Order: sequence, then structure tokens, then C-alpha cells
Amino acid sequence: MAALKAPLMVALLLIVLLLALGEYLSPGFASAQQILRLLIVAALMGIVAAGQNLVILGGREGIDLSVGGVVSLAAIIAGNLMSGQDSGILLAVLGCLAAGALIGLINGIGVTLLRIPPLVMTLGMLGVLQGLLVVIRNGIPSGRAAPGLSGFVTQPLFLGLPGIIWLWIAIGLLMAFLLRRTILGYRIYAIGSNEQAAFMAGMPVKTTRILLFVLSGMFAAIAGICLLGYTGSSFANVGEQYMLPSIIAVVFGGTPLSGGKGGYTGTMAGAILLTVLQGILTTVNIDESGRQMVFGATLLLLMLFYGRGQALRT
Amino acid sequence: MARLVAKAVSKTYGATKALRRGDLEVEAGEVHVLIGSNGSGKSTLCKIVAGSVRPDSGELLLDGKPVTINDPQEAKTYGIGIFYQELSLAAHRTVAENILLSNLPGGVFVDRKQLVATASRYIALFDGVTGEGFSAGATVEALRPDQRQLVEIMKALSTEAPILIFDEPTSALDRAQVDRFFDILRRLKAEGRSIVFISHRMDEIFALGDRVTVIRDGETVATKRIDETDAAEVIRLMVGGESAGMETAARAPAANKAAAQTVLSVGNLSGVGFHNVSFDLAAGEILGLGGLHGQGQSAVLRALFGASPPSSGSVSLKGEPLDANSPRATIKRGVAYVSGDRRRDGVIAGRPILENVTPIHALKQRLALAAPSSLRDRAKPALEALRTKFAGFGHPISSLSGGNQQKIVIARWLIDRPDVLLLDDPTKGIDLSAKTDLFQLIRKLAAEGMAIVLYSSEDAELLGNADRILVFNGGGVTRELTGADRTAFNLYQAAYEAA
Amino acid sequence: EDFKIGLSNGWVGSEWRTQMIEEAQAAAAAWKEKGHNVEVVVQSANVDVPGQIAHVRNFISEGVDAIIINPNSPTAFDPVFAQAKEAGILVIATDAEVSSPDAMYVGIDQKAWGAAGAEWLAKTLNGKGNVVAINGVAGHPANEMRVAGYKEVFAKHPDIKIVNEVNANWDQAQGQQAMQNLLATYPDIAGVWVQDGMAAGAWKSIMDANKSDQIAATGEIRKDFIDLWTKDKLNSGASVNPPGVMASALNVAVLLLQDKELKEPATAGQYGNAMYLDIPFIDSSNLAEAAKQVEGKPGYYSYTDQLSIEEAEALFK
Amino acid sequence: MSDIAIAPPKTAGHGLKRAIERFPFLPALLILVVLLVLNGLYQPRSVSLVGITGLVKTYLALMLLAVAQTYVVYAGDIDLSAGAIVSLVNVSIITAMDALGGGTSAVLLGLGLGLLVGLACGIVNGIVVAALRLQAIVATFATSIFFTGLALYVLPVAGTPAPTAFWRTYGGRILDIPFVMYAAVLLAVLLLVLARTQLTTRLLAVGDDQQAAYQSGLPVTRIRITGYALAGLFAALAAFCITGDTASGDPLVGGKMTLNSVAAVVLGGTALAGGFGTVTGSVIGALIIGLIGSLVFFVGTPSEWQNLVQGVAILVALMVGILVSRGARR
Ligand SMILES: Nc1ncnc2c1ncn2[C@@H]1O[C@H](COP(=O)(O)OP(=O)(O)OP(=O)(O)O)[C@@H](O)[C@H]1O
Ligand SMILES: Nc1ncnc2c1ncn2[C@@H]1O[C@H](COP(=O)(O)OP(=O)(O)OP(=O)(O)O)[C@@H](O)[C@H]1O
Ligand SMILES: [Mg+2]
Ligand SMILES: [Mg+2]
Repeated sequence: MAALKAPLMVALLLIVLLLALGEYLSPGFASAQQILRLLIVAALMGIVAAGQNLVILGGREGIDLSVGGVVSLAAIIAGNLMSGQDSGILLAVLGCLAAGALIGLINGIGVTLLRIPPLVMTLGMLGVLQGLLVVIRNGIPSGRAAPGLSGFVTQPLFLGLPGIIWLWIAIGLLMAFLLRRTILGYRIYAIGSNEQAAFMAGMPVKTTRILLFVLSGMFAAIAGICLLGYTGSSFANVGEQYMLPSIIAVVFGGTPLSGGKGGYTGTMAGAILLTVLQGILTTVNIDESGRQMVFGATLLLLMLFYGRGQALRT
Repeated sequence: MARLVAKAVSKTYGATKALRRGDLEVEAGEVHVLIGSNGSGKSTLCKIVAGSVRPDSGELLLDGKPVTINDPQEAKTYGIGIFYQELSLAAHRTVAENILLSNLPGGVFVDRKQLVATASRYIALFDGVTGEGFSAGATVEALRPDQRQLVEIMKALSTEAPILIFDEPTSALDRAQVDRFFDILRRLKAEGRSIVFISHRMDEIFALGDRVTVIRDGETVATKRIDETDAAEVIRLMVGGESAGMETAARAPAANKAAAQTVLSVGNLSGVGFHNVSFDLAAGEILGLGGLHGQGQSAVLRALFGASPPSSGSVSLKGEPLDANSPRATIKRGVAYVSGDRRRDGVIAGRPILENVTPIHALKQRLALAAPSSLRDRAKPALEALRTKFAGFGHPISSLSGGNQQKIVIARWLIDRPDVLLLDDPTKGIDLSAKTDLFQLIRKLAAEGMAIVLYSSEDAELLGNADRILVFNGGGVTRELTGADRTAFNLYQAAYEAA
Repeated sequence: EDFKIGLSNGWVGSEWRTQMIEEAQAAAAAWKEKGHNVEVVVQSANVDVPGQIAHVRNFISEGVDAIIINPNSPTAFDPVFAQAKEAGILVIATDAEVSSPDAMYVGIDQKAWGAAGAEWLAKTLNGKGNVVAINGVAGHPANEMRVAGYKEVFAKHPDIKIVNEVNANWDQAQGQQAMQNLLATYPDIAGVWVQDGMAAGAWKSIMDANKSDQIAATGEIRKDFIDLWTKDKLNSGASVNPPGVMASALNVAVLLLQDKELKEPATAGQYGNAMYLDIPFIDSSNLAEAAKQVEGKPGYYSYTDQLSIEEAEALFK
Repeated sequence: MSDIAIAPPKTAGHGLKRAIERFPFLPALLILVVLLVLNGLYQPRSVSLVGITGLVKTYLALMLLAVAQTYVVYAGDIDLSAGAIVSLVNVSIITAMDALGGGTSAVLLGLGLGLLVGLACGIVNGIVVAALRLQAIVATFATSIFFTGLALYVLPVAGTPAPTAFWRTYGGRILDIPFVMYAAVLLAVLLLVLARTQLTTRLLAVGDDQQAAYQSGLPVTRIRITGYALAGLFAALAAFCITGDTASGDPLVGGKMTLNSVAAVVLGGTALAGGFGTVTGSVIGALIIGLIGSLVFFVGTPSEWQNLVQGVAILVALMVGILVSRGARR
């Protein structure tokens, strides 16, 4: 267990175990087709978790509770901007990214310049976004996913994998590159690990942190667009289910909530792990009360493998 | 029979042997000094005795009886009180609450009256030297570092334990505070208490101790009676075979370079903690900032660096005005700053050495991509110049010893040469050999034309290295010592003059 | 006569609720022609039960004549409704029944709603086959009544086997994910009983799995889905819980405020205070008609129905 | 290291600073007063005795839950399962009272059981977070799922009325004074008493610096578990109030209260990082959340804008509270 890459290995191992368990409990659960479908769902959560991951890495109790609201908002904006037409996709993507970036910017400014704790700022922002959704839904015509977008999310694109999987892989590579091979990546870890030292080394701490929130908003927006492609039509509050699970995915990926260490590769595994777990629970025929108890207890059990706090006595 | 005995105590953190074989014997009624280089394991040994670190092996005996101490609470019941080097205070609580934290008077409820009354007894011990704003009801957050250290001292004293451990209790105190503290310790000794005392200051050790135990590389190497040994022997024991080069720190400075061109010019600079500071600094000059601890020296350096921008006054660098509103801005102009508080200001803990050594280079060269191999090549010469010992660039900086961590932090400034180097007590908490390496390098850099401002809390470092010393008192410069005036006596006298 | 009526809605997570409020507001405006100024004041926000109790207390402070509420809980409002009644306020719940003897319920019978979908499914499957159910929020009263409705129906068909029941919290995406997981592990599903927006999600998964010709599943009533249903000729049937229920309740309320008396007092339902409205049903036979009603509306617009003023008047003496 | 020996400058606002240092909830109190005045301006009846009683009756549960959250936040932790505990206690006592016949003794036994359930949940949280050292945010989210499952198991669907004696008492009057007013006064006394305990000081010390507290000889793990246990007890009290006000069981009743309890704590001037704050502030924070909701309605906000206005108002209140108290403390 001493392997330094432990969280990633643990997550991968657990995924395999869970798939085997799923196949045992409900034959067919681990079929190639089903795994692919689970991956699509995991990709949606994983993309949200990418932004969440960055914000958490940046330290100072970084967390973004507004991602769920941004996902919903983006799905609605995208639906309206493309209204079922492939020709509208580009505009929709740009519009959503802009909206996500703007929300992230406001979060970032609140957190850095006004120094509101991230949990509070983004929780407040979530409330605002939920209100905004109601206003927007109230006067704007329907939004449907363009066929191109739906196809991108659900239909095989290349080597039998749908576009969203490739997009997720690309995001994974991009994140790995960002975090390991760019000065910005070094900087993210530095402010997450020791903000004061980063400041004294001339790093633009505030700008960087604002950028992290902006990126989180943008990743959530991308997830929102993809979610529209997945469901076909937008509806209120689609993103709600991503708020806390995206954080759990990050934790299961080996990034502690205190920031400064970890990475995105683990988070991808964490997102898959969580999705598989939810999938198994769906297919097992027990009462909802039982499902929730098992889910809660399993989450706790899995957390024992990850990022436990330091013992008081060393 | 010795009151406290630690026998062959050991402790390993991951791959680090923090303590290999710690032995310690403390009698009743003695001040027992524990000395050793940084990282030799002194604090670890103390924490094991105090229950906050779990030993891997070894034995503890109290009055001859073997005991197992499972946590600090238990240590207290065994009569062990401790001053922690890194303090153990709750910032938002009051001084009184902190002093008596684990032993609040009253039952279910806190007896406030009793609390203040009891705490005041310990505060009264330092009557007259606690400084402004220090009271039973003050929150620790609002106190200065030396005042916090006093609270931690009072907290240790309040245990009234027969065995008291003080792990570097004087590092932030001024002389008056130290004198008072030593009086108290002598009184406690006379009462028959056992006192373990740690300090890196040789003079304190010989002023106070009865016996000294030297610890090297996690191993106890000797215990001597103070009156039967001397500083040279202690240092020899501390460093083992390689005692050569220790004297270099005290070597006379290079010739005065006043004639050289002015690099940094500071006029009437004021800010939080200092006022109306003016000086000119020439290329190749080492300007010392002296005086009692906490008289504005650090504040000036941080202001010049842009970490806490000055409120008024002028600064010019090589003839151009310097707008010191952020480190980022001043770094780009060629200013460098090394803080002695590496854990707070320097080390990016948990990250690889490469990431720790390259940020300034990346900033100055406006790098966007991090190409590890080329970064490594850039960093190597700077690390070698400091004789940094490290296994590889990919290892986390926390895998290094404190002195080597500080070298990494310093090296980051040297990859691209700065014009002005601000040193803010850079050797705080690092051991003699690392100090020697560092001052050799500083003098070399000066010789090559770098302008250097050095603040040190150790007078010897100033006297041995600075071409000129500005003595600070109450936030302003009260004396300037040049040439033959740079004597310990003058420095001492100037520091104690009224502001 | 002029009346002030408070509308309380405790959840804004779906367009159905928005439409419900809008239709009620329109219904109030329609009373003008009849010579009554009906002013509506609305509180519509995501609140928990205490928050919605605050809605009612605010209405009492505001001095309304009647309160129409889509309640977040069936039982939690008993004390506060008693308080409202004390203040002389008429309380009508809609969409979800309440246990309070001081209120009446005007809306559909959720159990019958659930049963209707199940009846259709059983008929379509010729009384046999494996069925899965995708339900709303576990523990939510409307959900539990609907569940009771389908269970009762399926129990009458011994060859229909409910192989799994899951909860997807009335969330379209979760419905889609649940269906996807179920399809993977139960290859022989013949029928799906699913409610509201989750039906669109479930159907999306069924279609993605190319199983739309093998599976019959209940549907929903938003235009988006009705369009899809029409276009892909889905084997579906949908019970209608029209967003117009609140408008219906409002019309009943205005008549009651005029001191008119119901021909048949509201005594239906488990709490004996309900007046049930008809439950329209959409299947292939009347799909085109439904499609026509929602033509030109936004995609989230629900097929609707309400008691007109005249229809409501007919219920009174 | 900050070698600054200069005394803090004495400014005109010095008195205010000291006041806010001692009573960090002052900014929140100010916001509360402004909200009350505005509510009164737009709807005078909302600040009548009946109106205020209604406000207290409705939000006493949230106040108690905010208090519960505060004790956990004191120690630098957080409890995202607070609302789920409320639900679980609510259905437990309703089921128990119903099973025991609904008489006075059934009510009392039910309440006793409720306290035990709350306590047990709190201890579970404490063990999971403090003893097993899982990260509080995610661990208590996981326990909240577990507790909700348990609540659904105890009472699968909302219903089952509370004994009349119970809710009539809660909603009624004694000597012509509403019962909730007694409850509010009792709460105030309880909080005052608790503020003077060793436990409060210890929780705050742990929140300030856990390692330091441990090294000082405090039983940190036990203190944190006690904090969670206390939170569990207060969550149970919150559940009693909800049960009194709703007279029935509902396995989902508390779910949405969790985030509101966190918001109330922050509104009240308590630092989420731990070590600093007051329970009084949290109580005020809970009332602020309630009053914002009412005010949005009383000023006549169109229904579709109500959520947005409310969201913005709460965000602004959070910001103002934090900025004012920080501005004053430096
Ligand atoms: N936080 C830490 N975590 C893990 N290992 C550590 C940590 N700090 C130090 N070490 C290990 O302890 C060893 C000794 O470090 P220490 O600072 O005590 O050395 P030192 O003897 O004082 O050397 P120096 O001359 O650099 O001061 C290091 O080599 C390092 O491997
Ligand atoms: N918690 C820890 N984790 C890892 N390594 C540690 C830890 N604490 C101490 N060490 C390492 O153990 C060694 C001994 O440290 P210790 O603090 O006992 O030294 P010290 O003699 O007190 O040094 P100093 O004079 O700098 O205070 C050092 O190498 C240190 O880095
Ligand atoms: Mg030490
Ligand atoms: Mg060291």
C-alpha cells in the first residue's frame, strides 16, 4: 500500500472489483456495451469534476458548489441557442463557455478580492443561479439538442467510442499537460500548497485563483452542453445531481480537499468509480431506503482508502 | 536516581531517521541543555517525552520506573510540561485561556474570575517586559511573535510540572525578556525542578546550563558538565569530524566599497512598523540592519520587496524609481528576497525540488511551458554554488533537511542574477555548516557586484559580514556603524539607546 | 365582489409548475368578465416544508381570502391550515392531497393516475411480461400514491412481473441513466412504468438501445415528448396530470368565496376532503389531438386541461 | 516574523471594532433589524405579535439546526448531514409516539427516543470525521445519505399524524403567551449556559489549531466527537420543533435545511474555518434567511423573479456580513 500513486491504483482496483460484483449480482452489468454507457455518464461527471479538481487543487478551502447550477444553466442556454439545429452548435458552445466563464469570474472575484470563503461564495452563487434558471425558463422558448450534439454524446464516433469519451480523454490529457508541463500548473500547486510562499516568489496568486474558478465554470458549462446532448432536451435543474458527487469524485481520485496535491487522472477514475457504484445500486432490486443506506455506507467505506487526515500523534 | 531517563529512543518518519538513538538523563534541580544541529532530533526527542510523538523503540523512565506515555495529556499527569518550538497556541483565544487551556478552572463551566486570577500570576512573572498590549484578556492573534513566545512559556510554567522542557524558547525574545526568563528558570531550578533547555545560542547555554547533552544525526554523542567543557568542544561534538571552516563566519569583511556606484537608494521610507528610513546601497556592498529584534528591520525589507508596500517615501533602483507594490513587480526589476521563515515564505511543501527552485526563473524569463530537462540544467549551477545536497529534482522538497530546503529556496533567486538581494534573517533555524556555506556565497556575490541588505538576529553574523550597519530602534534608524565602529559593544549600545 | 387569493408553490424545479402558476393567473384574470376582480398573489420558490409554512403565514399576514397551495407535504400543514381557517381563510390544496380537515383538495387522484398508466401497460402487454418501474422521489407522497396505484393494477395481472423498481427523483437525466442500467441487466424487459419527465429520459435510453419496438413504456405530456412520440411512433401511453389543476382549484375557490354550495361536498380520498378532477389519458388513439393542442408551444409546454368557470359552476348548486 | 512593534493605531471606529470583536454577530443583528423594519413597512401585520410568533414558530427549527451546525463549525468541522438527522428524528419520534398510543407518556418517551437518535447520529458523524479522520464535507455527505435511507426505512412515506397533545402544545399558548416564546427564551438561556462551558472553549481551541490543542493536552478527538454529538442533540431539538409545527412525519422534511443551516452560521459571523464565532449569530442568521423570504414576497416581487431576488439577497447578505465583520476586526 506504500505505492505513492495509491489513490489511482485503489480507484482502478475498486472499479474492477465493483464491475465484477455488478456482473455477479446482475449479469450483463459488465458487458462492453454497458461499460461504454457507464463511461458516457462518468464522462459527464468527470468533466464537471475537472473544474472542481482545479479549484480544490488551488487550496484555501477551494470548492465550487455552484457547478450544478452552471451545468443546468449551460444546458438551457445551449438548447436555446442551437434549438435543434447543427448550425447553432458553435454559437451555443461559445455562449455557454462565456456564461460559465462569467459565473466563474464572479465566484473568483468574490473569493479572492472580497475574500469570501469559497464554500460560502459558491453556495450563494448556487442560490442565485437557481433563481436565474426560473427567470430564464419563464420566457424563453424550448431548447432541443442538435442532432450533431446528441450523436456526439451517444453515438460511436471513432474506434467505436462516442465523441464525448474522446473529449473526456482529451480533457484528461490537457489537464495532465497543464498540471505537469506548464508553469501555470506549477503555479496552481504552489498556491494550493503554500500561498504565502507563492506570493513571495512573485506568482500572481489572485489572478491564478480567479482563473481556476473561471475554468471550473467553463468545464461545468461544457458538461452542461454534453448533458443536453445526452438527454436530448434541456430541463430545469438537470445539473443538481453533480454538486456534491463531483467533489466526491475528486476525493476518490486522491486529491484531498485541502488542495496542493493530487491530479486529474485519479479524478477520472474517481468519477468512473462513483458511476459504477450508482449503476450497481440501480440494478439491484432492493428498496430505495436500502439503496441509500448501502450507498452511504459504501461511500464511507471507500473513503477510508483516501486522503484520511493526519493523525494527531505522529 | 535521575528523575527523567530516555534510553535509546528512536523515531523514523518514512525514510527519515529523525532519531536513531536518543539518550537523555535529567536530574532534579538542574538545567540540562540539549544541543545539536538542525534536524539532529532534539525536538523529536522532546516530543516523545511529552507524549505528542510516538517512539518506534526505546524506553522512558521516571524516577527509575519505566513508563509509557500515550499522549500529551498523559505526559501532564506524569508531571511533564513542555514549551513547543513551534508553539501550541489558539490564536483567537485570550492569553489567559491559552495559558490554562488544558486545565481551565471550574467544572463543567469555566470559572472566569479564577481563570484571570491564575493566569495573571504567570503573567506577573514577566512584569515590565511583556510589551504593549499584553494582558490576560488580549487575544493571542493580536500579539507580536515575542509576546506569543512568552505566552507559550507561561503556558509551560502553568503546568507547575516537576519536569519542564523548553524547546528553543528564546528565539524570538529580546534581551530583557531572555534575562527575566533565565531568572525564572534559575528560581525553578532552586526549587528542585528539572529543566531541559534547547537553544542554538552558545552564550545562553553557558550562562544557564548545568549539564549539556549533545545530539548528532539523531544520536546522543555525549553528556558533559558545563563547567568542564567549552564552546569549542561542544561544537566539535555537534559536527563530529568536520569542524573546519566554522571560523569563517567571523572573518573580517572585505574592503569598503563605498566608492562603487549606487544601486538602491531609499529616501524617507515609511510604512507599517517603520518610518523615515533612508540609505544608499552601492554595488558590491553588504549593508547590515541591526538592533534589537523586531525594531522594523524585517518590515523595511518586506516593504522594499513589495510584500507589504510602503506608505510613503521614495525608492529608486539603478536611478529609476521603483514602485514596490508587489513582489512580482520588484522581482521583475531585479530585487530578490530571502526570508528566514522558510516554512511560511519559501518552501512549497510537498512539491518537487524542481518546482521549488524554478519559479523566479520562470517569471523573469516569462516561461509558459515547463520543460523539465532545460529547467534542471538552469537550476543546477545555482544549487551547486550553495553545495546543496539532494537526491534528484523530482523528489519532494520536504524530503530534504531544513538547511538544504533553505538552500533550494535561496538558489531560486540565483538562477538569474538579481541586482539587489534582501536577506531577512536568512539563517534562522539552520545549522552552522549551512550558515558557513551561505555567508561564503553572500560574500562572493557581493564581490561580483551584487548589492546586498542583510538583517540578522545574530549580531555576530552582522559584524562578520556587513560593510556598514544601520541600527534600528522603534521603527527608525538610530545609528550607523561603519569601519572600525562596527564592534559588538557599539552595536549593543546603539540597540539599547532610546529611540 | 373582489377577492384576493394567495398561490403557494414550494418547488420550482420544473416547467410544469411554472405553467401551473401561469394558468392559474390567467384563470383569475378571466373572472373579470364575470364582474369579479380576483387578485392573485404568488409565492413560488424552492423551499422546504418550514419555508412553505412561512408562505402560508405570510398569506395570513397579507390578509388573503383564499390560499391555493401545491404542498410539499401531505400532513405538515395541518396546524398552519387550522390557523388560516381561524383567520377566515379558505384553503385549497392542489396536485397533492393534504390531511388537514381545514382544507380541501381539488386535483387529480394520484393513485388513479398511476393506475391508469399501469392499466394501459397491462393491456398493451396482453397481461404478461417483465416490467420495471422508474419512480420519483422515494417518500414523496404523490410518488408513493402513484406507486400504490400501479402496484394494485399489476397485482391483478399475475403474469406481469415487476422485476425492479428504482427512484430517479423526477429528474430526466437520472431517469435516462436508470433506464440505461436496467436495460443492461434485464435484457427481457417488456414494459416500463415511468412517470413525468423521467419518461422522456427513459425513452431516450430505450431508443439508444434500439429497443423501442420491443418495449412499451408510459410517456409524459410535454410537447417535446409528444412530438417525439408522434414522429417515432412510440408504443406509449400517458396519464395526464394537467398543470391546469391549480386553475381549476382557483375557479372552485372563487365560487366558494361567493358562498355557493357544492352539489356534492368534497369527501373523496384517504383524507375525506378531496374533489377529484378527471384524468385525461393520451395514447395512440388520441395522440394527434394532443399534439394539436400543444402545437406552436415551447417544448416544455405540457398538455393541459382545466375546469372552466362554466364547468366549475356546474358543480355548484 | 512580522517584526512590528508598533501598537495598532487608535482610530475613530475603535469602539465599534472592539464591539464587533466581542459580539461578532452585530452586523447580522443590524441586517436583521433592517429586514424587520422593511417587512413591517411593506406588511405591518408581519411584525405584529402574531406575525412574529409565526416567524419564530416556523424558523425555530432552523435556528436550532444552525446552532447545531455552529458547534461543529466551532471546531473547524462541518455537518452536511444535519438536515438528514432532522428527518430521521422526525420520523422516529412520530413512529414511536404512534406505536405507543399517542398519550402523554408516549410523547415523552418519543422525545427521549428522539434525543437518543440525534445523539447517536452525531456520535456516528463524530467517529467518522474525528476518529476515522475522513474529510468532514464528504464524510457527512455520505452519512446524510445513510441517515436519509434510514428515515425512509422507518417511515417510507410522509404521513402519520403527531399526537394532538404534542402539536397543540407547540402551537398553543400558556398563560396567553405562545409556547414557542417560552421555547425561544429557554433556548436563549441554554445557549448562554453552554457558552460558559469548558466544552465551548475547548471546541473553539480545537478549531483554532487542532495540532496545537492536541499538544496542549486537550483530548482533541473526544472534543470533536462531543461537538458532533451536541450538534446531533440540537438537530433532534430542531426536529421536535418541525414536528410540533407540522404535526406529522416526513422522511424528507429536513433535507433542504442543511445548506440553510450553513448559510445561517456564516451570516451570523462565525468563521467556517473554526475557532471563532457565536451561536447567537447563527440564530440571527436563521431569522435573516426567513425574513428575506418573506420580504421578497411582501414587496411584491413577481413570482418568477422571487427565487433570483432571494438568491441575490442572501448572497449579498453573506458578503456584507463577512466584509463588515472583517473590516471591523482589522
Ligand atoms: N517534513 C518532513 N517529512 C519527511 N522527511 C523529512 C521532513 N523534514 C525533514 N525530513 C527528513 O529529515 C532529514 C534531516 O532533515 P533536517 O532538517 O533535520 O536535517 P539537518 O541535519 O538539520 O540538515 P541541514 O544541514 O540541512 O539543516 C532530511 O534529509 C529529510 O529526509
Ligand atoms: N512530522 C515529521 N515528519 C517527517 N519528518 C520529521 C517530522 N518531524 C521531524 N522530522 C524530521 O526529523 C528530523 C529531526 O527533527 P527535529 O525537529 O527533532 O530536529 P531538531 O533537532 O529539533 O532541529 P531544529 O534545531 O531545527 O529544531 C528532521 O530531519 C526533521 O526534518
Ligand atoms: Mg527543534
Ligand atoms: Mg535542519
